[in-house]
Amino acid sequence: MEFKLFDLSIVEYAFFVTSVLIILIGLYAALVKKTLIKIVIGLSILDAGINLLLISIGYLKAGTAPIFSPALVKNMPLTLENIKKLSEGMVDPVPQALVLTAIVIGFGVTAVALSLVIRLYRHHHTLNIDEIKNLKW
Amino acid sequence: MVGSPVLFIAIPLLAAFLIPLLGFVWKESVRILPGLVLLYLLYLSLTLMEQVVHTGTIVEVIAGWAPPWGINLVFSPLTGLLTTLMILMGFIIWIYSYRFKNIDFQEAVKYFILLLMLITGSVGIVLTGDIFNQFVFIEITSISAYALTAFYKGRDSAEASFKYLMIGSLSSMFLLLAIALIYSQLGTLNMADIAAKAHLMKPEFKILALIFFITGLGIEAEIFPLNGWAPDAYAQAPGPIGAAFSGIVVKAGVYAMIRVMFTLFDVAGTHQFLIVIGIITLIIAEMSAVRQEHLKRMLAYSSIGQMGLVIVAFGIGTEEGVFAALFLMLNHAIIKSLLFLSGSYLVYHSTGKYISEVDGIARNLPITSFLFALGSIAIVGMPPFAGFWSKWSMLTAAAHSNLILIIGLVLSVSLIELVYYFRVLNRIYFFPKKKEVVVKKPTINALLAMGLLGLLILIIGFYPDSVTGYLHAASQSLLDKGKYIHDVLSTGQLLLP
Amino acid sequence: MKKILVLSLLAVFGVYLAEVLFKIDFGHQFFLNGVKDFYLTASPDKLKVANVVTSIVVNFRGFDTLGEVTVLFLATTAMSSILYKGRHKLGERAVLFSSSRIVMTGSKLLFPAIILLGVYVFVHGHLTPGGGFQGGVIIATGFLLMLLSYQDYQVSHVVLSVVESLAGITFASIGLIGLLNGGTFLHNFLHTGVLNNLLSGGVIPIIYIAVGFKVGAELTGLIYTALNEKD
Amino acid sequence: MIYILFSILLGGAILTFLANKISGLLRDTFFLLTMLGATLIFYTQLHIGGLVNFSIGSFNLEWGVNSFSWYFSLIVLGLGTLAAFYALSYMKGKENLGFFYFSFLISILSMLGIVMSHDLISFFIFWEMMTWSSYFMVIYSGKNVQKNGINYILFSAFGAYAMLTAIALVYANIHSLSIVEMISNYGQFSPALQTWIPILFLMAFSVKAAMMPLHVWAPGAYSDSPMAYTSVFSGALSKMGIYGMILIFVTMISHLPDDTWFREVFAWLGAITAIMGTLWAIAQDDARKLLAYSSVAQLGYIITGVAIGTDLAMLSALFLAALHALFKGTLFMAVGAVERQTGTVKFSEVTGLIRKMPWTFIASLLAIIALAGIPPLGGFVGKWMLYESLINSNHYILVIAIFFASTSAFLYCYKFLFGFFLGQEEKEWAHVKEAPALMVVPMLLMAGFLVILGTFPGILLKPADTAMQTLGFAPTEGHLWSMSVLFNAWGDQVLLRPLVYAIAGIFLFFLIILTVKGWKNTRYVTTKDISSSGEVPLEHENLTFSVNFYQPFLRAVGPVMKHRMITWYREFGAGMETIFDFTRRIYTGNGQTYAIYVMVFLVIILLLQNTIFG
Repeated sequence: MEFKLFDLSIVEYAFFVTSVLIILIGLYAALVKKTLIKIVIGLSILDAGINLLLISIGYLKAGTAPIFSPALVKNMPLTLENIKKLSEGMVDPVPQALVLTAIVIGFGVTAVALSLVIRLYRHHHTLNIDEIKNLKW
Repeated sequence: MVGSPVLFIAIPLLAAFLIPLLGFVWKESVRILPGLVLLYLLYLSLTLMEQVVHTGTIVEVIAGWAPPWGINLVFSPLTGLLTTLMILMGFIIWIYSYRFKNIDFQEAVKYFILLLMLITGSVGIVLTGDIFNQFVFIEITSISAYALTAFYKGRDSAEASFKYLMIGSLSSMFLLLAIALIYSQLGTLNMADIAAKAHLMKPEFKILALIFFITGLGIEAEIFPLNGWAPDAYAQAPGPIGAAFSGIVVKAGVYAMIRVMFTLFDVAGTHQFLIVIGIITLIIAEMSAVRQEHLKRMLAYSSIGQMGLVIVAFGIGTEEGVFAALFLMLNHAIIKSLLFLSGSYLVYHSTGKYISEVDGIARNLPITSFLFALGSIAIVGMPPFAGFWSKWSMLTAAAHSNLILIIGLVLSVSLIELVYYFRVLNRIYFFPKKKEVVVKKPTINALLAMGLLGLLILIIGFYPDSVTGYLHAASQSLLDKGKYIHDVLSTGQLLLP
Repeated sequence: MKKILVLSLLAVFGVYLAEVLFKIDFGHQFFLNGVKDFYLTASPDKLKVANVVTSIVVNFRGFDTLGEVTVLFLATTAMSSILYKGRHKLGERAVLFSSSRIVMTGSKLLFPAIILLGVYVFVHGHLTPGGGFQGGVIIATGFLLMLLSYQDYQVSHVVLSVVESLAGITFASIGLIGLLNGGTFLHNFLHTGVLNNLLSGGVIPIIYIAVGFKVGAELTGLIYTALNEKD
Repeated sequence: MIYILFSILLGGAILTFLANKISGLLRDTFFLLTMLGATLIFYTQLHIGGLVNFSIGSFNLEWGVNSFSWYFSLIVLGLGTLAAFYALSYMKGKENLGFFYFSFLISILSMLGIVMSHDLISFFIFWEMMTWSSYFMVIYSGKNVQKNGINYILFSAFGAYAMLTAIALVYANIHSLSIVEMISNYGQFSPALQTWIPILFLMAFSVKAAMMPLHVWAPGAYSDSPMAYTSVFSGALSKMGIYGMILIFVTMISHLPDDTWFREVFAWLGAITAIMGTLWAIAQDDARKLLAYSSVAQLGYIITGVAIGTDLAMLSALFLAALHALFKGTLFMAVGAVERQTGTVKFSEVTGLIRKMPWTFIASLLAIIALAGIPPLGGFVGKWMLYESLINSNHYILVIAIFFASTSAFLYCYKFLFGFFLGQEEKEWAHVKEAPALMVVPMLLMAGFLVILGTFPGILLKPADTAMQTLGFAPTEGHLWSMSVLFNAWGDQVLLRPLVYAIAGIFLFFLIILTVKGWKNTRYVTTKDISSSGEVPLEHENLTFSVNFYQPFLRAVGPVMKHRMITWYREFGAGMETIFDFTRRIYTGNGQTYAIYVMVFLVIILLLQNTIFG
């Protein structure tokens, strides 16, 4: 039985809207907040938004996970046709793989960013980005 | 299989993982191993380059899945040329930093790992034929670059690095967005495949993806409003790393941007856009350099300006223009590296790296000063040094396309360049030396590295034919989009387990 | 002023991005002849790997993963390089408050279970959801738990870096063996076995286990470096 | 042979540079041998019309000699050799001699290269080599480096880049770099190119020829380089500009449909250069500066002659070019001698050297006479030809201007002679001796040659005429070669003999009076010890007659001299730098601002996407 809460098409795009909003929130934090930590948090939020966007691009309505688990393939000889048939109901695995990579990279960048923040605090005794501008012009 | 392009990535990675282990056994190996790796890769790239120019592009498939399913590396005359250049510069920078500053063992491990990865990442950006893989390599390069920028323990280096990281994160955001947009339309990530199917994309997707790519890669390529991080990072990074930035990393950024604009999409107006953005970058950077008080910062601005020039040359879009652009990239890599390497010895004693503190230093550092002078003269395009030929090819390319305005602009910018380089030179050679200054003599290996670069400048200057053949092949291979697509997509049947 | 500027910039950016995204037919197949169809068939058919994401991550796009592992490796190197202060050892850990006995005992109890879970996740990476990264992260959380509850909990840097390096070397060497064996880097040179068996998929589980070790060691190292940082 | 010539010079330069590390004598020997060897080979072995070519960087380079380039090589090598002898003595005991000799030889090499290049690339390369080798000389002394050095290199580079643009345009249109092909294809260029290519080339050449308004570098550069080189710098190197100008005017401008305005503009620029140069020379207290400005002025005449471009004008330009090399070479050498012997070159400090340095005086006197264009020396012949050519081509106002300039030149000529050599002797300079023979002999040789030229200008006019024939001029009448001022055979138009006799008589008369008057020893009063009207001058006030020498005259021409080109350039430069300084404030140093720039960039492109990628 199919259950429809709203018939508004915008809801279909809730993932996209949400991910764009998360990206914007992250960007806002990175561009406006004064504290270095908050900027780094903003960048992390940004990453999360993009990952969500990537995942939702790979989404398939009523799709299953792209895993040929024993439960799925039982009683079915693994011929090419069967595999094709099964795979039609699966969500796109590529964005998931990409997101996995993107998350790790985002994590690495965040780690480096935080260690830089530690260094900056060690030297400047402040986390306000407006006060950390020795290098200019 | 004697030489496979994948070795350019695999061997340095293996070496990078090995370095910490080897360090437990023999400490010196930490410094030696990267050099051996780079030397081998240099040999490999030279042989492969020779092969590629004569027999055509090598497409290396990873994990046995033919494109577009697997990731592939493309060693075409263009990518091969850039790879060779990067490995060569990397090797020279390794020679220079072999006994770099007598850093202790723990630091040396990190330094050499990061340096090796900086080079490998850049080579990967150039070689790969897959946009997401390119993104990964961009991140490898960026993270090494952040760490190396902050390598000195002063407070300013951390600041520079943080700025770089902020802008770099934005860059990776835009790249991922662009990749997401492309994937949502075409379901593929292979560059050749995208190029072949680009006409299937809805135009608004195509243009938005292109804009995101321009912004993201423009940050790496240092085009004007996106390059705020660059002068800080160049100036605060250790000297050899500044050289690596201008000789290796930017080149990879520009390559990626040009590849996207020339090969991936066929959007009208990209050439004009490149010209305009290049001109703005060029002018603003050169203007900022004139009144600069810090030597390395001045070199950084000059470097940005030169990249603007390269982008203008690409924007001309003819084969001559691309040839000029590649020639400029080659010369800029060599010359600017020499300037960074020698310049960092000239201001070694100055805490602020001020230009005003190099007065009369030629008496103490004759060879370094001479090499710096050679570099300065070469970079403003005085014959018969290397810079002249690239500037000349740029001018003829512009003249052929009737872009007289560009000629005038390029030359007037060269005048500005001349002013600030000669101001420094005059100070080095003809100002009375300040007495209390204790200069640092360059080590033997630093001299060797700088001497090699100087020699390259002279060789290219007096015998430009030594490189023009490769450059012509490279420029043809960049412009021949159909051949690129065909080369990649026709690679082999499925190689299966 | 700056806020208004930024907000308007973000508004334009958001509108343009959203406008284009809305043209994607959400939740449907919106492209033909994408690479995913090939992956979905080839993974169970040729590689005998049930988890398609794993086969993409480790084999089809294994090169990305090699890069990704390198990124992590670089992040740890970068972090310790940035925070490195000199020849002396890392400083004492900053302790805000000591943990209660309950927490300490509980952590001790949980720790082996967490590690085991992590190992399970990366060993079964090619069969079930999860894999090297996830498993590695789980292992690192185990160490994080111990580090948080015991102030004097020490992790050997040497061991970490040896594990890290060995795992990385394994990954790269398997790739190179593939190059020598089958002509391409990361070539799957082992028997692929039967779908959904633990020992299936050729080199894929081996690589994923190496990745698991590497990620676990690296994340632990990162946490440890950060925890030991003080002014 | 050209190879040998060039390799001798290049190898000699390097050997000299290296020998400097070993011993001074070896260095000097190498230097002299190189110069002499080059000169010898040039005169004995080089054949007019010989061509050599080879290729580099996919360009075909061609070198060769024709009569036109032979004429200029003559100037370069003749002056160069004499200056080389002079330099040995003048430079003795100074620092960085290897560097000096190296640059000297390289600049000789590059000048020869310029005139012998038959293709644009090697022309340009030699041109640049000439620029930087002379730049080394300008900054050699280490004084005013940041000002004069930058000025010189900036203007030179401006010129060089203009030339490079022109060469690129030519190459893009005809796919060849041969000068001959450029000239023969010139008619097929589009009209815009037909105007722009010569303009760009002329920009380059007028920088080196120190023409208004691109002369700003010249006074500083000439006066700051070592005098041994300045004689070559002003005498030969500036002639390279003239060489190029002649080439462009003859081969390009004369083919333009509307070349008159071109010629008028350049002739007038030359005349204005001459007038302003002269006025500024008069105002100088520093002898080097005086000569520097005078060089600018003299080059102005030559440019006017080139621009007018009739047979006679061209001939006079070529003749004056060689002559200027001779007398300006002599004068700079004389200043060098004075500088070396007394340590200063200020008129207000040095006086009465006539008895201390008689040979220098005689050489300067002869050179000055030639410079001022007084018969019977060579200068007169050149000037006369110029006047006549101007009158013949109906440029009456120009004649007046040139005449004004050349009569005003008497003022500084006199100042030069009087300031240094005449006037009262000072105790301060009692110890001064004549300069060493190595310095005096080259001066005297050149001065003697000037005298000979006055009588037999045909010696120079004949090669000049051959050179012009190479450029396509008709041969001038044959009797030119026997022409002599003394024997009154000039064109049968003006009776010169009485004029010459009259001038010679006046000259002799004054010479006798001066000698007789100077014979008697008069009471010695120092020139710096004057008290007037009860006002006692302070000790540091210099009251030599040379202070404010021509004050009334300068006051009269003051309004003209109020506007100096260099102030405009300087203000322009300062303005630019302020703008640049303002621009770099874009890089505020705040990482967040940079991030906002990124977003601004993105949003701008997003908003303009239809325009950009339409």
